[in-house]
Amino acid sequence: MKIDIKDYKGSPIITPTGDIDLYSSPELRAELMRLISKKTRALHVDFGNVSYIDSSGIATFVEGLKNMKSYGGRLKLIGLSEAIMEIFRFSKLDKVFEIYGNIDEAFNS
Amino acid sequence: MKIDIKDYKGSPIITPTGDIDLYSSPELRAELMRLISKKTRALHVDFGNVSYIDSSGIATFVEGLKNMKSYGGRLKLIGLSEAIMEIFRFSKLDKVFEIYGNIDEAFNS
Amino acid sequence: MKDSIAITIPAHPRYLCVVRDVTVSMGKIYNLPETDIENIKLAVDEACSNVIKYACRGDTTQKIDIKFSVTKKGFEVVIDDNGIKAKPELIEGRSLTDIRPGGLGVHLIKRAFDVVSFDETKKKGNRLRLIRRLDKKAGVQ
Amino acid sequence: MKDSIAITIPAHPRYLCVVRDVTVSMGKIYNLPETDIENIKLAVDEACSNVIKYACRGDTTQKIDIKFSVTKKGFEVVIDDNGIKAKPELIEGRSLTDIRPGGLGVHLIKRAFDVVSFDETKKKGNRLRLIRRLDKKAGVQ
Ligand SMILES: Nc1ncnc2c1ncn2[C@@H]1O[C@H](COP(=O)(O)OP(=O)(O)O)[C@@H](O)[C@H]1O
Ligand SMILES: Nc1ncnc2c1ncn2[C@@H]1O[C@H](COP(=O)(O)OP(=O)(O)O)[C@@H](O)[C@H]1O
Repeated sequence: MKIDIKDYKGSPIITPTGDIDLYSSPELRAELMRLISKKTRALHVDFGNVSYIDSSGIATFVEGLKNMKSYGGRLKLIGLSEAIMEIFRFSKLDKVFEIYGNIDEAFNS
Repeated sequence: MKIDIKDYKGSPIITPTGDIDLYSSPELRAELMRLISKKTRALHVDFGNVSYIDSSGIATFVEGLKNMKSYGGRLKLIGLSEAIMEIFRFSKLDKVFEIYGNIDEAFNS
Repeated sequence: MKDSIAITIPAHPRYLCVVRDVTVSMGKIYNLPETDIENIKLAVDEACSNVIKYACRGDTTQKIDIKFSVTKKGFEVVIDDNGIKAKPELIEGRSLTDIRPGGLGVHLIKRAFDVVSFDETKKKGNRLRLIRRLDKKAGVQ
Repeated sequence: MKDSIAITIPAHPRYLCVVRDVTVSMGKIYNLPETDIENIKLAVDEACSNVIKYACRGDTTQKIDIKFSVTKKGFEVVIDDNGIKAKPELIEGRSLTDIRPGGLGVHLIKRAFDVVSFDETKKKGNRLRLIRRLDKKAGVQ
């Protein structure tokens, strides 16, 4: 997994590329927590290049969401493939996360 | 591997899809030999969907070429990826086979 | 050994991708439907992740043996370790309505496999047996 | 077992794709350049194909053990079988200018690996050791 972080209209977009698993999720967690510790108001995660996610990756996002909610921040997930969406649905997390089809939808929400 | 055979302007085009290896090359060989036994004048093999070829696949085409040459037939290979072209080059077979970029080039030759 | 393959990896998360690749390869060889393969891949990853986390506790000098086979029973994956013995009665996923990190792996394993059972007769370490029943369509042609 | 993985397959061509996938996974884990990975994948496939053809002679109840490791020497693949002993002095690719089917595999193996040697001390069957030297860029980060 590689992680790219860009600024888009003043908010960070995190773009992980590759597989998010027990090996790579600690690195993703570190990046998320670094941004969250700065009380980032809105954080976008672009799933467009994520080919796979396991429960350690999901746990990372659940933890990030909980932390952001504590100060009123918003974590937005963008462009989940059908296979990944299916895991969120199965885990009943599709109702818990803000999930958008593309970046503009996420920004305008 | 799957093998598709279509007729194009009166000549057969064989389109294998997937990996050509010791497991799949016997099936490819059977199809080639079936067409060659009918003394097919020109046989086209479209490599566009071939992701991998090993020496058993190469041997299959060398055998096909030898058989076709015996009656003046032509075996034309089309659309080889750079990785596959590289194996033909290494094997000094790029000079032995008729290799074309696309189907029209092959037909007009 | 007929129709079965075995792989041994260090108990290190770095090698989980190899296990996933082998799982997918085996699923394809046995013509499982694509969504089943995806679910099984995730489940095997989750089971091996748990071995790394709970049985081996981060000791990456330990190893994990994974055996894949196709029998009349179905697509079977057996995962062996020499780590700390699990207490199967304590292994439980969280309630899916209780939103917190963790506790999903067990659910994902049970979604993919019809049988999920620890071999209680194994003396040292753990042997987890996972079986997915196959319908007639699957299997080597 | 550190930084090494092992896989056992039946001596059947159907499982060569699994060996290729594992080879690629290991190459990626150890950051080999992409063309090196492609060449190594092909070479390991060729070596296992030869075991199936010449050592096991189509007896698919036999098995092949393949061990991948990364040491100071480089990226090493060791292939073990219990089949008919090879006579290394008789293993020779055809001249590349002599166009005929066959005889390419040995060339493709030697192209990818710096060391290609049979372990003559093995009593039954064969052990082929393949080593590709790595430059400093590769290896686990
Ligand atoms: N192989 C195992 N050995 C011991 N305990 C385990 C094992 N697998 C799971 N568990 C226990 O079951 C719980 C639920 O596992 P799981 O659903 O995978 O979630 P997580 O690992 O994220 O907590 C774990 O927290 C752990 O206590
Ligand atoms: N593992 C092996 N055991 C015995 N003989 C072998 C083995 N590998 C290769 N050979 C011999 O070396 C020759 C060249 O092998 P190779 O270049 O792979 O071409 P091919 O298998 O297409 O003939 C083979 O024809 C065979 O006689």
